Amino acid sequence: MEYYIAEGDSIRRAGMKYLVKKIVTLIMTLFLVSVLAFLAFQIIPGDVVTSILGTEATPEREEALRKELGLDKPPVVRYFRWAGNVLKGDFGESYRYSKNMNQMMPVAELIGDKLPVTLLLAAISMVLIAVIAIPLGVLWARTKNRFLDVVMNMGSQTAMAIPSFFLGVLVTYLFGILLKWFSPGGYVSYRENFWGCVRYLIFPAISVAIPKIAMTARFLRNSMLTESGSDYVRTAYSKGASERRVAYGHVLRNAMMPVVTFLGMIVAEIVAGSIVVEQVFSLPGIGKLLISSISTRDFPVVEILILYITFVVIVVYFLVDVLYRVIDPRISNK
Amino acid sequence: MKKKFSITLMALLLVAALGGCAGGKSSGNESSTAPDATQGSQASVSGQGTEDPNGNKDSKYGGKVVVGVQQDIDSLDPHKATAAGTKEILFNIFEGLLKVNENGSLICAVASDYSVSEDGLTYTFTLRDNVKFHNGANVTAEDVKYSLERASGLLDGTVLVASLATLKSVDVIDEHTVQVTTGSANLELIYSFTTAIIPKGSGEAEGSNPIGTGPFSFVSYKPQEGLVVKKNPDYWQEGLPYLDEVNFKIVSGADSALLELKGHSIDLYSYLTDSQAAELANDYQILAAPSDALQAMFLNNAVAPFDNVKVRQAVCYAMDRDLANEFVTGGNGAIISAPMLPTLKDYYVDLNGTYGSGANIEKAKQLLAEAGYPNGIEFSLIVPSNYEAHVQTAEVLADQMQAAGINCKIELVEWNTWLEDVYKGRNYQASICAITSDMTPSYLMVRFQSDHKKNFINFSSAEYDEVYKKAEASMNLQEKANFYKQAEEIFVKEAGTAFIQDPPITIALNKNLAGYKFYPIYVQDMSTVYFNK
Amino acid sequence: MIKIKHLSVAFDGPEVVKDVSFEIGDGEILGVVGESGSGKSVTALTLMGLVAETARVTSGEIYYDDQLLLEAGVPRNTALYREYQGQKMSMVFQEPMTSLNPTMKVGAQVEEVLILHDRQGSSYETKKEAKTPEAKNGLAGWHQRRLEEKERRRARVLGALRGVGLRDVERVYDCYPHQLSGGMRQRVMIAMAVILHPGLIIADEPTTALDVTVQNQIIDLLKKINQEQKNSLLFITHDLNLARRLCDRILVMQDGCIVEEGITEEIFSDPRGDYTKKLISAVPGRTGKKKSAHQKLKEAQGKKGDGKKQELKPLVEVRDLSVSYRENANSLFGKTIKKTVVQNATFDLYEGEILGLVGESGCGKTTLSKAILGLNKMVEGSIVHHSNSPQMVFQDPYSSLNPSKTIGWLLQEPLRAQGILDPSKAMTEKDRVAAAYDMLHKVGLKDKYFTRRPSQLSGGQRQRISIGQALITRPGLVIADEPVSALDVTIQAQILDLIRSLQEELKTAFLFISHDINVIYQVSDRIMVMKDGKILEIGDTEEIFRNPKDPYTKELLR
Amino acid sequence: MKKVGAWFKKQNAYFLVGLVMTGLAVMLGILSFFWTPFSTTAMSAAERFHGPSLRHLFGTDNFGRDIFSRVMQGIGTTVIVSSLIVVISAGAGILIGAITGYFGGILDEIIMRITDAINAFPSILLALVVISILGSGKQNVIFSLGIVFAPSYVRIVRSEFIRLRDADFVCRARLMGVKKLRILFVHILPNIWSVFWVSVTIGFNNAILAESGMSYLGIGVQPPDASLGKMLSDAQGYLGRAPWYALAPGLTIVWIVLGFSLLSEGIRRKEAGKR
Repeated sequence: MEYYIAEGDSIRRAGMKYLVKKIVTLIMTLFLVSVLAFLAFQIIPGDVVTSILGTEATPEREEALRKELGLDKPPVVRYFRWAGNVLKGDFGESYRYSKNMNQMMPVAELIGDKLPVTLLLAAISMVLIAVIAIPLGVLWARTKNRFLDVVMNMGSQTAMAIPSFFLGVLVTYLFGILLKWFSPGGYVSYRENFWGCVRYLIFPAISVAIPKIAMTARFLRNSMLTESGSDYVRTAYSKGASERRVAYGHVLRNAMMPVVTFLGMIVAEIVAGSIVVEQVFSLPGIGKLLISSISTRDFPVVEILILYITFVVIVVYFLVDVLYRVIDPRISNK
Repeated sequence: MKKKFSITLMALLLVAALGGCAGGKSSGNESSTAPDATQGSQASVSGQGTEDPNGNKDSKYGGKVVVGVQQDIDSLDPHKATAAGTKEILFNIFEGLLKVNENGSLICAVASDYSVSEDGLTYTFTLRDNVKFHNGANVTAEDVKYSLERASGLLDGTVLVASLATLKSVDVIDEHTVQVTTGSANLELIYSFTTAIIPKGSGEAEGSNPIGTGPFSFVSYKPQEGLVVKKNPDYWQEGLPYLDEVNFKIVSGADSALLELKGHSIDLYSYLTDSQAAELANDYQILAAPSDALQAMFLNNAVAPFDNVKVRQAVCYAMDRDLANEFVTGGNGAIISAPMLPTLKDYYVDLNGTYGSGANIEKAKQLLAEAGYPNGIEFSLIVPSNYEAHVQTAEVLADQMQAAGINCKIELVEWNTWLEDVYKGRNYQASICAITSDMTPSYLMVRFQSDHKKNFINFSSAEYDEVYKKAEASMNLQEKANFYKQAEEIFVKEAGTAFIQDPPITIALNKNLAGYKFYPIYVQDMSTVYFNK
Repeated sequence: MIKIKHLSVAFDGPEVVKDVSFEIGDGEILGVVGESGSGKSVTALTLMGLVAETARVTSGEIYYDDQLLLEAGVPRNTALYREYQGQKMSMVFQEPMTSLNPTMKVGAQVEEVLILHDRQGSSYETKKEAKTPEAKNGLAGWHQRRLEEKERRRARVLGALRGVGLRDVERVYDCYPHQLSGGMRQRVMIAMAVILHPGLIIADEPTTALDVTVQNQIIDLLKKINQEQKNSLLFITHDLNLARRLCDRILVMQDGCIVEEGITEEIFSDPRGDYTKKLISAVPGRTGKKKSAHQKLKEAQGKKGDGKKQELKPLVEVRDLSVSYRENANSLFGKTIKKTVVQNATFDLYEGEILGLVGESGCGKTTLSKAILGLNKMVEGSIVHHSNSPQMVFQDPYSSLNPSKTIGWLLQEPLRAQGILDPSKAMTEKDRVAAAYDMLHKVGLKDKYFTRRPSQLSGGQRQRISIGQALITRPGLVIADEPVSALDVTIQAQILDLIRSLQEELKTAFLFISHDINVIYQVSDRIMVMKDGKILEIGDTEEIFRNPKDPYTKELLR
Repeated sequence: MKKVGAWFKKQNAYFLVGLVMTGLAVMLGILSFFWTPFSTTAMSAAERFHGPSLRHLFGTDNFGRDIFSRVMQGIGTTVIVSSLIVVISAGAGILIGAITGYFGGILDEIIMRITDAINAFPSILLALVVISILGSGKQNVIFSLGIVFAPSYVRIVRSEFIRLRDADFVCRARLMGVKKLRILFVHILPNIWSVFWVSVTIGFNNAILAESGMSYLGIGVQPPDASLGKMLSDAQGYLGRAPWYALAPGLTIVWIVLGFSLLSEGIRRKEAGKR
């Protein structure tokens, strides 16, 4: 009677190896992205000096400003000095935003101030998605009547087909102007009135969440249908279990596994900043900061923002991968 | 993206050597609130008798106002700020020795009086005695000396305000008088003394908040969100300001601004397009006034086909300015044909007749044939994508001028690309945008000299250069005006560029706000605005 | 016990079960034998109430003792069935790998049966316990009672697990299914089925997916349970030998009807239905066939002159071949340790011979075959080939043919590839098509299959094409890795005949790999027995079967 | 005709509805190159901001231009731009995905890192870079979005090739001595069409949404060409007075994207039926 149970510590050690490999790939990608962004800024026409001086640019003034911002050094030197600073933890200062009379706004503080807005938006959107999409998906998987199935299908396809900026405009128009549930543009900073801010963020969160809810519901439904075709469901029925118990006790458990990965990817997408929604609702999040910094050629801010977005996307994917291994006993440590 | 170019601060009236300044307050006429204010006239809302400030609190005092602003502040340092959008706001916090009023004329501010020496080389200012900084300290001659030396570059060698570069020295005569000597006499230098006066050493102190003498004092600034200022209780002009707090809120773009206006979260917003103004007609007061900028289809005189004067003239003839005015600015714009503002009456000569404001297709075709282009011309028309008005004008004119065989392919570019390629690089055929001006004739005309570094249309006419030099040098008002007019005629004859209109600024104002004054140059003066309950 | 009268079931269209009637007595083991598609599983599933909604019971009734469970035309009484399922009757399925919920602990899944039926409290055990003194009432009491109940249930599950022969049951209780071997999982399924002592257990091909040795243990377990609990067993299988060892009575089903019914011995001694005869003969038993294989070898020797084996030239000479693969060691930066799968195998493979290789799954036979073909990198020892490019036939007919191509294209591809490799053998388009048609006929398929796609063919037909594709370039050696184990018995027999006839005609040498000793016996001239990477025995088929030297071979031949 | 009728009856509902919706849109788009009810650029001051009427199906915009004609042209531009985007990104996806998937090793590692980098890179910045190299206009939108979407195809194709590279029939192809390239593109590639087709339709929809997003932010198709995204961003300014100006392009985008997803769902169900 052969008999094998994977020992505990081998899982941990293999896990460590996997972890190190992932960290190395993260560092390499971050490096690659930072070089890519730096090159992009060399190629794009116009730099921060022309952007600041506008039509007032006189050669002497340009020269003075260029030296002041340290832009007169060759690009390679600038890149490595910048990278050195970042590694030392100094993210540098924005070229455009001033903190007070004579100090420019440090990038870390600027992003630190904007980040909670995007994170809050992401959090509310994820709550909306989880709360609405999962029950919807289960209902859709278990429903027997054809009509509801077709309605759900068409509804989800339509929800996914609406461009996010159009959805933003519709939500603002419908809830803001017609129903007056919120005053468009009335963003209240989370520092002063947290709940007021949350109440306002619900509406941009709706326009972020609607297409994602449709996707998650469809994904969960398909996952449940495939799972309910498997053998262990038949075994459960053979034990005299009711349809409800099989659906929630057995099928949902297994169907949720791939859904968790899917939700992970959605988190990465939202936290990376839903640029267009922030534009329509004029939310001072990192998405909007990225767009304005690109157009004002505010290089330090853009670089750190891109690094942040890349970091978040990769870390979230990694966490999802690890989570998948932890919660799904089927996968022994490959 | 910034709407208009930045400008230096200059006044309209060339005051004779010994001019004094007008009294503290001046009254203006009541403005009309109809949406299509008559173009050209100075429209401003203001004027009421002096009111005992701490007398009855009921009528005008108190209240918070949110002003929608399109572009973020580029610097909180008054001497370093370049964007017009920033100066527009800092006007409420800082004041110079002199100050501009809504008619563009100079009035005294931190200085109570000033005099200019015979040779125009020394200026003497006497300080007003009850002027205080926001931190409560009295303004002293030392502060003035420090501010002027910092701005002119005498302090540490870097010139911050270009027009003050010619200053030689700033000396404290006594407690209340400061004397400034300049290297070369220039009638227009007086207007550079509107540069902000800041407490001694505050420019260099680490992390110091902006301190000035203006009607409002700095409270806070959050990038991308807005700048908040509050009432300066001991402002030297009695009775002002009325409002307790003003929040200059940064709005991400024209489209979302409209949504916010409809949601009533903004009280005052300018740069409205004509159609947006029409949208808001019943919720807001809509006021309009000329923006004192010259919108034109700039033609690169150094590049085919516009190196041929006949082709340039053909474009001027073919262009239907009225159509553009009607479609884009709802008829509120002032049609122009020469590089001069109608509001500068002394220097303006109406040359609209030369090419007419409608479309003269036959003349244009004939000129094109003569110029060797019998079946018309094809060129690329570059337009900065962030100026909705210019994009719409381009679409209107592109469609309309096809009749004359003038086909232009519109190319929208990002703002910085426009600055790099068109303004600095000069590699373009034609471009629609606007050059702003201030109240001095020289600002607009100086750039069209052949060798001038801002001559991005490569206009070169020896005759024009010669006449302009004479105009600049002349010290006699009448003579200077005639020379300017001659220069305008030469430019229009040479059809250096096809001017279109002086587009209006249209603003939406909360229904129960009053007292807003239009200024000829970029100023959002909130000190005179009040709530009539 | 169970009475089924004139039962017929249809899946939207033709009837799959046609007018089936039979009874199962108390404590009786009834075997139902038939090939896949004969309706035996559908009958069992209908009895158990698990058949899919799309199925319609067109006629007949099912009685349990004398309680009417199911009647044609009347929708299934789910409440009643739930009462019976798990408690009065239970089922064990074919695929132990997937029949347990992968994300639930094994103990909990068995316990679920108790939880489901305890609430009704109708089962014999819980009534006895209910009489114990009343515990404290109130919330604490309630909680206390729940804990006690849980403990009691856990004990009963552990008892059931021990009952099915599992050791170290505490640990198994907390394991997840994927941590247990196939055999252990089947035992858990059986524990689940018998914990409430149901009157009837239905076992649908419980041992098909298991190895031979484990198969025997499960069969013994089922017999023990039947004797101890005196419940009746409905044993469904396609393997007549198994049915013979276990069942009292046997039903033979074909195409949805019962073609024969009777006591086990009668069926085997004088089968009445001709289909039953065919079934019995298709089973590779030890009798009969033996001589012909021996005979063939003799002939080969005879032709070769002085009758000694040595004159036959060896096609492949393998000298102490060890194959291993690099498994990254568990230590973080430690060197990857080498796991050897095949240890110093030495054998020859002669021209025109079929060498059988038998061993359980995981003994390294597939790795050996791939090593011979050069598909493995980590190889020590020597392999000498004397024939040109050897080919391979795979086990799974579905993945061995490129699903996106037509059969004609598949048969021509080897010729195209050969033409490119060796221009001398290049053939024109017309010749290739002709060769393809010729091979199509050789493997016994009509012309109409030429333009069809693999998805339109049955498993057996696909395996024929796979064999044709391997032989079309006339390779000296073909390695067949379990070519028939995925097919039904009758089709298995046809494929084996095909291989033998093609082998004789084309004189290709075969290395025939299988875990089924009977299949190996039927087809190979010589046999190699392999276990845990070592070759235990090599010899003529006849010799191995008459006196196996190695104890492991004896166990295989039981 | 009878044969076609029979073919129609056999199809499932999704396929039919999807076919009708996309067919109508694509036909309108193609027609716009030859004829539109009104000239797409002719302005008429008299007819500014007219509501939807028989004369102007979708009403007129702020220049008095007929919105229906501009939407037709918009469909044409958007469909062509999006199809070219898909062709570029799918083509790159197949080439890179196949090679990295089948051969693996360091090459695979490097290319995967590059695709990760491109994937995390904000598409707006990438578009700006391409604009400055190529100049503005349609071709830059096509090229930059082509690059932006390539990583998702690479990932799908790569995982399929990894799945199939050790399949039995591939093993056999190697044994036969078939050349590497032939194995890649003749043996393995035809088997990934079903998965690939699904990602192409999703890719097409993403391309449409991204193109309109780009025009919305002002870097994309140049006026007077009408792209649905540009029309939508212009229309936002007139929501109060002329809501139809915003609804027309917005709903058209939804119509096309919905049509395509239904079509792909129909094909997927047909495909599932056959296997």
